[in-house]
Amino acid sequence: MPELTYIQAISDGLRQEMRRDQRVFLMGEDVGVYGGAFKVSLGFQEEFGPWRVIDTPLSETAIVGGATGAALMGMRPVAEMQFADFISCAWDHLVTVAAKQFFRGRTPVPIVVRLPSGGGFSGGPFHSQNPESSFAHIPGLKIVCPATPHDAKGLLASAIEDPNPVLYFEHKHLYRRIKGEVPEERYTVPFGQANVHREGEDAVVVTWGAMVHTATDAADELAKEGTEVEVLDLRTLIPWDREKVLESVRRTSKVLVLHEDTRTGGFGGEIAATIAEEAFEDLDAPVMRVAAPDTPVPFSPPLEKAFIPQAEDVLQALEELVAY
Amino acid sequence: MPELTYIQAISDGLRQEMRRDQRVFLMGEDVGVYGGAFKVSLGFQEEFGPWRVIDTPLSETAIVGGATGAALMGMRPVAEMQFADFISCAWDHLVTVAAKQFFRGRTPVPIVVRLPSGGGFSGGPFHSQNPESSFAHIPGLKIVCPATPHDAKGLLASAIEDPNPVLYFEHKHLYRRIKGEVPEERYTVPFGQANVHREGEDAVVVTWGAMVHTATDAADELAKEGTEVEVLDLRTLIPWDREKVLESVRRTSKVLVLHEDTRTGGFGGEIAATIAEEAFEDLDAPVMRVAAPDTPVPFSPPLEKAFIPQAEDVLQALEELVAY
Amino acid sequence: MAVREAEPVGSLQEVKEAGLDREDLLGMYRAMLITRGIEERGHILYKQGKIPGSFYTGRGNEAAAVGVGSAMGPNDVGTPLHRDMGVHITRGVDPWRIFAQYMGREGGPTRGRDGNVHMAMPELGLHPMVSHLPAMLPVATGMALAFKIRNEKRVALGWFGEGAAARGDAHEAMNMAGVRQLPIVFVCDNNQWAYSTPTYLSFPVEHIADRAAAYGFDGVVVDGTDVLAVYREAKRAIEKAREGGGPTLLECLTLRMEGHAVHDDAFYVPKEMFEQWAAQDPIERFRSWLRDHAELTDEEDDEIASSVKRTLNSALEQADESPLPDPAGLEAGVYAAPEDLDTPHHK
Amino acid sequence: MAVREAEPVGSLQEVKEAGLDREDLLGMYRAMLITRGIEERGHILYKQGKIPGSFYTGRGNEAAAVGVGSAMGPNDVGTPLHRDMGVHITRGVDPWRIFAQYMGREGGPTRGRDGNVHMAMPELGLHPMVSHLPAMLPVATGMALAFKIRNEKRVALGWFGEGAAARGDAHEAMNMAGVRQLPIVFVCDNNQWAYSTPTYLSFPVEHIADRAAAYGFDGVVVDGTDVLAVYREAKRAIEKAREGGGPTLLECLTLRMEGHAVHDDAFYVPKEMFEQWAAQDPIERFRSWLRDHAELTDEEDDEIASSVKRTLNSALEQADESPLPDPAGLEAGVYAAPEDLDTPHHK
Ligand SMILES: Cc1ncc(C[n+]2csc(CCOP(=O)(O)OP(=O)(O)O)c2C)c(N)n1
Ligand SMILES: Cc1ncc(C[n+]2csc(CCOP(=O)(O)OP(=O)(O)O)c2C)c(N)n1
Ligand SMILES: [Mg+2]
Ligand SMILES: [Mg+2]
Repeated sequence: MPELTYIQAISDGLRQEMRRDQRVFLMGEDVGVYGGAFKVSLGFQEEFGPWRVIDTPLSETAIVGGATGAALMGMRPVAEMQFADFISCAWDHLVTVAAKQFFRGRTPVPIVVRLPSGGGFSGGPFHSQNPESSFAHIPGLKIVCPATPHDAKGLLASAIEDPNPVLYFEHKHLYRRIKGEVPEERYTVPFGQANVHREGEDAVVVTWGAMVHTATDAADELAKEGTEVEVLDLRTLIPWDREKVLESVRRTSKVLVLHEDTRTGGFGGEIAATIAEEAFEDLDAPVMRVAAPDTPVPFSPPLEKAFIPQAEDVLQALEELVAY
Repeated sequence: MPELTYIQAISDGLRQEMRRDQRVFLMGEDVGVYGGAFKVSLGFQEEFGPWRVIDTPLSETAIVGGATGAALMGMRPVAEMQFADFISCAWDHLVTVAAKQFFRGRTPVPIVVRLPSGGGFSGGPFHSQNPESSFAHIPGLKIVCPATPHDAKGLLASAIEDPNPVLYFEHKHLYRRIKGEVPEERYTVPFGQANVHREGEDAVVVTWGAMVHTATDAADELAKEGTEVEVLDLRTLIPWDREKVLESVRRTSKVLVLHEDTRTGGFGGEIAATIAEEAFEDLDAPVMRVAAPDTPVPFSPPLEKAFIPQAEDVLQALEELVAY
Repeated sequence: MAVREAEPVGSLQEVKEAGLDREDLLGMYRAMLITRGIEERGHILYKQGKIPGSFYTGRGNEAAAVGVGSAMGPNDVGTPLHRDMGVHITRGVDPWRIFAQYMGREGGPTRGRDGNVHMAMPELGLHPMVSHLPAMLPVATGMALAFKIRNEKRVALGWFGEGAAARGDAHEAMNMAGVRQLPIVFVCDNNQWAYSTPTYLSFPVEHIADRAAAYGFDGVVVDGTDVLAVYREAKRAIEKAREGGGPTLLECLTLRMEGHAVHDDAFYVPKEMFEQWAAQDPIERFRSWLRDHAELTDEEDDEIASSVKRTLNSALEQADESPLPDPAGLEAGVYAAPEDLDTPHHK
Repeated sequence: MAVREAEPVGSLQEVKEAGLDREDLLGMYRAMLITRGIEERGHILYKQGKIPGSFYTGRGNEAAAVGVGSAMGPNDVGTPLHRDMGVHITRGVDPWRIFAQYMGREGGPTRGRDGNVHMAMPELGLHPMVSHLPAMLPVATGMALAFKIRNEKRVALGWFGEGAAARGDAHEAMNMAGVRQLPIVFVCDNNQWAYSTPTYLSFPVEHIADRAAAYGFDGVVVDGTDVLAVYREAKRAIEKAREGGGPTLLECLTLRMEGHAVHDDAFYVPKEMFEQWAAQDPIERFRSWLRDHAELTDEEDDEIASSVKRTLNSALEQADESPLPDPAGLEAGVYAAPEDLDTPHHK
């Protein structure tokens, strides 16, 4: 099996879907000639032509609203936001139109919005955000956050296949940092199935996206002291795999919920609250959360480092948790 | 002290602030001649003139963005959304500009956005929402949800005084349904101080907005069986009164978190998670949550009734909780 | 002025050239009567407490809605709004479904999930509006984009009010449609008021259609009380779009003849304005035209009127038999399953 | 065409009539040199790894930025963008603050909270941009609204790119400003590319300024490489706004002479386009003009150049002495306290 970077897996996966299904097309700013800000669609316009790889004006509302309309006409649009941060400009269209259309009118809206998200390279307050929690609160949307090249490709195929609006958060800091084996043939990774990224019995970290790797680094470090921590990668937030999370909690009795986004009102609260409600009797320690502090994402390296949860932060929290 | 309805309290409070401070002005759709969709500003334009009670075009972005600009120039804008639901059209301006401006540039953005929110009268998916949870996740915004006429006036004064962007959620279903004593003179209700709306020692319901009354109805019902439940009204979500919540939880050992908005990713998760983390040892039962199911707000009365938490739902949950 | 102001329609000959025979004309007339009839009855139902929530009508807009709806081709699609009941009727929605919608019954197109005119039947090429105006314009643009990508000779119609034209959605949709020369017609229901807001507080130019120039396409203003002129202009715009000529902004000028919704008595609208526009009531106007040019007789007119009445009576009955929705199905309806995609209109 | 295309500036006489004396002219020249100098040095710093994140320049836009900035009155305000370093310089920002900003130091206007040109000094009447383009236009409109409410003779300037003009924010801001005749000038940096997107894929009309007609105000296109023509047109528009004449859309036509940001080699821009516009480099152009019309000598020019160099050298040094921000203060800076309102510019 070939080793691909996370971004190659996305690119290959998208190309495969577009080859497979004429209805799939890509639209966004600079996705054509330029190949997208991160070059995910490099060469696509040559292969698929300018009407399946559409360079749009700088118009997030028209992009997402337009994708919705095209989907209603039977297409399978994939819309690219140049950075996930800019999805704020299309918030209304996702929340008001796409999320509620099927409930109201029984017409599915099979769109995928690709969202290069996350920090770690001094992108500052507007090029580093992880806005998945805000959307995870909106019934009607599905939220996907792959952590590995394998999942990036398989979840993208599932997202395109899914008859609902799917927000596909691709973490920029994983783009070229993470490599892994990715089958060449098409496959799907189903939504709502968490993945045990690292095994362990002494505690579990529930997380997703880039933090899967941060958690693993911390767990590997802790393993040197003989403590084995499971890292459970949710893969998708909506739907999220309550069963597997609760099973892990019941098994390990100690849980840390970790995310890169800010703490208050983040999706970690939902997970922690669910655990507290459903596995109360099985807990040997309070459900801990590690997340970014409640500030915009700062630009300057020492500030950004303090903002984004680091392996040391997770390690420290795990030590506390295990010692509880 | 005069008895006022909730909406009169808002109206009187706003008028008082505008009389007191020349810098305060109101802008929004139909707020002038018409007095606003709910008549909060009826007669204001006569008193304050068309440049302090400004009828805007149907432009939520320009309203909220404009309020931000005016605030930066030293004004104290109060922007009215015709319904809270329409704030989705200004999401970007609140999240991207207003919320982050002080952090980045050290220039405060003292704006208030008034948001007639909530359901209970067949307003359907677009005139019934409670979008406070989405915003409560955004660092830089403050979130206010008065439940009584007294608090409506006092929190509005605090909101206008506050140097930060404040989202002021006024619950439509309380407008004319709830009456209470409201001092004529100006006063403020500070942010971040929860209010014991009803006393009780056997359990506590943590809630806000219209649900304070639903919880009280349920608690009154339960009192007939000799069980006394405290109803703790948060009043403001950001900041929220962690101390008082934790104190109540420690005292009663049993807690129900209740909100009208949908469950998954709602702010109730944050509260429940915090309790589970900070008061783990004091709990005699899992933290329960009662909230709307994860659907858009349905229009038809039987559906809406099933959607919005009713006193019976709360009662049933409390009985379970108390019996745990 | 950049926009073209369309002439009124005169003779039957002219109309025939536009492709309408007498039956078509009577069909349009009937659609206008049904449209108004539904809304009048809805109003009564509302006052009787049988319609929950709020209630909106398009009184004064019947010609604009029916005129545009009639000009659409069978495979064209659109996103009509709260003043455009006539579009639904013209496209063939059975009136009982609308009453069922009003009353929150299972038989309404949204099965009680949404209310009032927030509905449409996709199998007839119409897609339901959302409250947030004019959010359906970018959606309509996307529909047109799909046709362009697939090289289909279909046209999308996106409706918007002159008030909502102030919102960014209108701009992004029109700009993108202009850049890509998409097969779309933007139909502005300019009824001169946006709730209580007069046009001069909504936009600072004479016509909304003046904006078309900013997007590189044509703007046309038509008297929205003249159903035949609306039809002619809509047809032109639609066929132009179909043939690759790009978008048109078609502004139908009317007056909103009632309050914004039932609760609003429209005190802010000058009385003379109502009087002036009442004198050109679209239905009366079309009736006289039919008498003068198409030999509509009293008997025929009466017969149409009673057939409309019968239709509405039985529609009401049928709607009333439709049950209220069962809350048990609420949560299951949020996400689509793969098989939900297998619909003819969603190809 | 609806918009006015401004003439180039010719003689010193003309310039004097516009209110500029020789010292002003040399000040503008110096500001352009500093602007370019900062960005050139920034580029080097970036390549040396001393600037985190990304790095943007406004090469080619120095005349447009300095021309407009110079035309602003002392109490006017504005929201310049990532190509408008010249505005900051013209308004008096000390260059070391900008280097400190680039490098994420405590001494930058955002104290390391934000990076690159996402900064401004409110005490000089400038307010920091956000990435989301053109979100600062509604904000600038609100500033103008404040002036109108308070009856102050101040003007707000809102900058935007020709690409970002496609977004709804531009529309809502201009429409509201038009409806209320606010004292604002909308300045379009039309540098012909939005990242890799050429103008014909961003908007379907000849000039962005064509849109002004849709909002009931004037549109002007000016050659953005001619600092004096820009100054003259900006001055006119600003004074018109100040006197109650309402908004103007001023489009400054330039070419973005480098990639979108450092990582972009602009392979998609035709080589001839760069060559053509390189021939009218705004700084070279102004230098020749000063030689021809204002007796700029080689000695004087050299002296200015070395003074600019000295300024930049010491600015860099000073910036480098500024510490990195302390994470301990991060969380405290999110919400303002009442006393944060007590600033002169925030009256
Ligand atoms: C984004 C948004 N803001 C506010 C409203 C509330 N609202 C409903 S209709 C209306 C007036 C619309 O005016 P116009 O576009 O002219 O349409 P009309 O109702 O006159 O047909 C308003 C303000 C809304 N529906 N959507
Ligand atoms: C809302 C939004 N979407 C996308 C981007 C990413 N982006 C940054 S600059 C740019 C191009 C802007 O073009 P233009 O407005 O012409 O300004 P220029 O950079 O050419 O000066 C894009 C797409 C953004 N900043 N904001
Ligand atoms: Mg209207
Ligand atoms: Mg540009």
